[in-house]
Amino acid sequence: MQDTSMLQPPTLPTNYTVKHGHIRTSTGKTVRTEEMIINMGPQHPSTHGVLRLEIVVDGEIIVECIPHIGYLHRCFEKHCEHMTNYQQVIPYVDRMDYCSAMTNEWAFALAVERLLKIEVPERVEYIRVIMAELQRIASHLIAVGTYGIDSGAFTPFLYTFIDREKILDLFEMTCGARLLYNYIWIGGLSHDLPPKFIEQAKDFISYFRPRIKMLNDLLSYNEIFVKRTANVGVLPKDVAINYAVSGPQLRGSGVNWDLRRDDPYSVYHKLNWEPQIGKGEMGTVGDCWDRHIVRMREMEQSLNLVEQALSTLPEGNIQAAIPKRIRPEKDAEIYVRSESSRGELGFYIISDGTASPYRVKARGPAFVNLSVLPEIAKGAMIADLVLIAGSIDIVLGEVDR
Amino acid sequence: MTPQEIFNILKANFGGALTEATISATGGSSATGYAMQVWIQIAPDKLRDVCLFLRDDHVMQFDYLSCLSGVDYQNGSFGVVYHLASTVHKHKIILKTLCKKEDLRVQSVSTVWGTANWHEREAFDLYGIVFDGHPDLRRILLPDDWDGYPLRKDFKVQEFYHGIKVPD
Amino acid sequence: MSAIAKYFYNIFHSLYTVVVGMKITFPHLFTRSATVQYPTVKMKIPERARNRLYVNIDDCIGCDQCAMACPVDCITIETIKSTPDVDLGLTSKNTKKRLYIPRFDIDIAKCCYCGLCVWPCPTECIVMTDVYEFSEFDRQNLIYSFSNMTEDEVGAATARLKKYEEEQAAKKAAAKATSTPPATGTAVSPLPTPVQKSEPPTK
Amino acid sequence: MEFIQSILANELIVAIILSLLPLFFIIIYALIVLYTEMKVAAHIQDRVAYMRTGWHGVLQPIADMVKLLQKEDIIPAHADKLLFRMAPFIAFIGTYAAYAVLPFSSIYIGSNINVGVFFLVAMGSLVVIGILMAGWASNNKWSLFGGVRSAAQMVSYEIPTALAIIIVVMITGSLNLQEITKFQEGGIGHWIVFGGPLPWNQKLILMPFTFITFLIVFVASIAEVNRTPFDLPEAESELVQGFNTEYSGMRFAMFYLSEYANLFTVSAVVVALFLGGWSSPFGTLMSGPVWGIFWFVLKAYLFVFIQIWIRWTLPRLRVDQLMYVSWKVLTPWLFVCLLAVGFILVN
Repeated sequence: MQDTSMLQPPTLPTNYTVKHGHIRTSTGKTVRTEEMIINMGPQHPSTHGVLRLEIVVDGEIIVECIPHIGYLHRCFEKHCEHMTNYQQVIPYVDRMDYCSAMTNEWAFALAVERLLKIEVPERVEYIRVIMAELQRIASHLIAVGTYGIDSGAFTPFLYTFIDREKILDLFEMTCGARLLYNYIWIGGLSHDLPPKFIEQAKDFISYFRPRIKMLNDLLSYNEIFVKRTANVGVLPKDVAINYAVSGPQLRGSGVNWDLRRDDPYSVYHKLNWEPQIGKGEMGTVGDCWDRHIVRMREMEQSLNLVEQALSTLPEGNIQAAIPKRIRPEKDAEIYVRSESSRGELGFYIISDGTASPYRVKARGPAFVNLSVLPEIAKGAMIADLVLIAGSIDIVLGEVDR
Repeated sequence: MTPQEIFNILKANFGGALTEATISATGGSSATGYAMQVWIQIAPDKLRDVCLFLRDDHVMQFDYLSCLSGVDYQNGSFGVVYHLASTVHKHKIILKTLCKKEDLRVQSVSTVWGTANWHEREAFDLYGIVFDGHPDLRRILLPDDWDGYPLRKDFKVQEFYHGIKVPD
Repeated sequence: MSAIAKYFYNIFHSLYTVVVGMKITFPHLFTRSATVQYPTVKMKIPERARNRLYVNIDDCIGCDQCAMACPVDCITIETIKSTPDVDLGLTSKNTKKRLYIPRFDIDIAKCCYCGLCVWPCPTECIVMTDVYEFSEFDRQNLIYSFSNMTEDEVGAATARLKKYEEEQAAKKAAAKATSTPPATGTAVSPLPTPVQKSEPPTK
Repeated sequence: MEFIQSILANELIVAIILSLLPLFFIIIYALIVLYTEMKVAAHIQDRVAYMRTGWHGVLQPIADMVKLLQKEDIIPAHADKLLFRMAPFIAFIGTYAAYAVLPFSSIYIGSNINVGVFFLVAMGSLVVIGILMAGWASNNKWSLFGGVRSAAQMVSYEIPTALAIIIVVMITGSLNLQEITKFQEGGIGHWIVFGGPLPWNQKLILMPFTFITFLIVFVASIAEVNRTPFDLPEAESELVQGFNTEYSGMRFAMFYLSEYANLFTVSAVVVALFLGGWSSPFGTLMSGPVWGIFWFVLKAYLFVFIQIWIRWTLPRLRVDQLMYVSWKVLTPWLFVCLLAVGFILVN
């Protein structure tokens, strides 16, 4: 007899007792009902990675949802402490949020540059803005594409990936890699822009603008999609701030908070752009539709940013400020936050005077955004839970680090 | 509001709880972002009242706990560092608490900020710092029956986990 | 809008958006496909592509810079000092070569293709080619060894080095009357806690 | 079918041949639709489907069928063995029985019973039982969800189909599908979609109502077949694969076949009722028994194409929205059409 311990239902770690109820059927007989515990994950088509949601379901309505994470934990912070110099941490930071590696690199490089008080040449700042905004578009394209699949429309996913391929070609032309670039180094960049980059980037911008409108018509304003996402998973403003949610999810709830403007870094103050906020056009403010439309409009904003940065790109040597030996002073510590495509990505670095960092704490936006899921998933249906988890746009590499 | 003013207001309200604020003359605030080497150190058992005050006081309104991280200072004491920010006034402050290695007990602030729930579970999981009053303190990243706290500097990886060789 | 008007609006709006959606997907039936039939048609790889590592062993002076720079430590190098009387020849950048390299292995299975090893190499002998099809059936074949010294060459080199060192030791023993070498090295002190008293931490 | 009877005296053999004839049609048709779905889906998404098996992937459906047949069909440990094995065949019976009354052409109809349409609706509900059995028997929470959802969906979409059939029967006056098609003979003007062969003054008033009924039946037929936007029972993104999660190999092939056969049945019903089954759109030109089959299959195939096209464009509805559409939108509108048609026909 095989060991049946594995067969009994998964016990909820918290002291949750399954409730029983009674329903009187039309023939007057009373029928005993019982809630069901279901494991959505870690291997499930729509949990965007190895996330396990243990949900207690009464019929289709979710009574309790407990996320279990840690299936992709690669001890990023322990690795950082064994690196022989700060530059070696950059490839590891890429692998945290593999969908938007450029913004991760920038966050870490920014933190170490502030630790060492290095001033980076103007040209490097502009190229970093171009690269990060292109990466933001590519990351939002993944988010929007997979969100289409979660709601059942398979085709937008492939349209978004065709567009994303064009951005990846731009990246591969510049730094040689398509997903994990190791391009932004501490104090500069690994390669300068190739000659054909500017012209090919301008082609992409003129190609992609009408594509956003097409995607909106196909998916965002489709009545079935609107019916599926409006008034679903409403995240009120104060709960969002209390849970330190950030990025499109926070802006979807109507909070005008964007680190590129509120904790300014690099040359964003020189370019004119406007953070997009959810206004609750199709339902209440802060529902799944708002988060989705904020991502779509942020892609347009990023296009404008890339266009402006390309037109005002100054000249200069991009490897002028790369330090030969990185040795921050003893007991120096700093926490620097920057706006990655999923939200506030912060690095808290403590250095002990040697070349390897003493402690690196990565504050991942997806990890914090996911912690609000149990709060907004109560009372939703299973089909909605899939959409709420999709609208939070989690990448498990960053949640588990 | 600069960290010095915040420290003075806190000193006025909480006196004893605050050990001191190391406002370093040399550190100074870098061009943007958090001032380096400027934090307020708070005794572990007075933490929750100070945090409640920081969040609810209309002058401060620190409603955004940006990051909570555990640190092992390797000389017998552990620290928990809170990076707070205010979405209203757009100012920032760093709080630190220290606790001895023997009794790693810190008051939990998960009732003050919701995000602290998962951050504290992570600090417990990787450092072993116990947060009193945390609704559901259990391991978040590592398997529940993993022994040892990996991010401690003196952590030795266990040889086998359920019979699976753990690579060193 | 009253409930009735909303009801009718819902119906016609959903019909309208369904038709709009279908009007968008229909022309795609006739657009060229964005995919490529892989083995027969290959995508063009840009010249900066970072794929497989290649080491030009003749230029390598065994300085170990790349092994230290590698975040995943997948490069292992062993060197044997050459005795002054032997001339190992010049690298392409005519720097003098002084080390034999019996073993230069890169475990490409562990490599994360970050390109950090290419940057510090003084003679630029380690480069990333654009070959991306190198999968193997056995993981051992993924450990590339670039050294071209045969077994007996290695034996000869070590023997010559040992003989040369004995001569040096004998010469040094003969001149033993000189002073003994000074003690060196200090232990790195662990990081102290932020001090209890309020004076700022020392720089 | 006197023609075949005259060749073979024995009654039993004739019955067997007649019952097997649609099976050959279904298998060939299923391979064609499998190929169309694969190619249409691919080209809508700017990619090309299989290009290696035969010219442009022509042999791929056969390859799929062979793969499914020779794959091992696993039965979950604690599944309800009997129900698990029977479910796919019950579902297939439900769809296959409908072929008995479909009027392929003027001389060929499985069995010319005069309650044809009523029989069709009855057989449609057998599929529900099959899916429910599959959902319950595979002892998997997801497939239980899939099964229960499909029961709710199919039952609530049979009401609009039945109501629409009443309207058509009111116009044509008979339940027999062959009569209904004969009633619509004579060119595109006579099709019921455009008001049927009535005098002009009645026809003009009738046109909007019959067109709305046609639209509603088309929507209800998509729901009947569990295709997007109503593919709740096998919603990939939530229920993994719905009721056929635990099925593999031969049984999965059976479900697959019954889904595609159902796709054709439902479009054929819509064609027979509203677009004049085997009558040619140009009146007498190209009409006749053999041409009849061509027109019938072509029109049904057109609807199958539209359903595939819809599948790769629209997202999926939620369960309660599904119910809302059926009970709050389709059924009330059909009552309106019913009253209107009744009123017009009376005077």
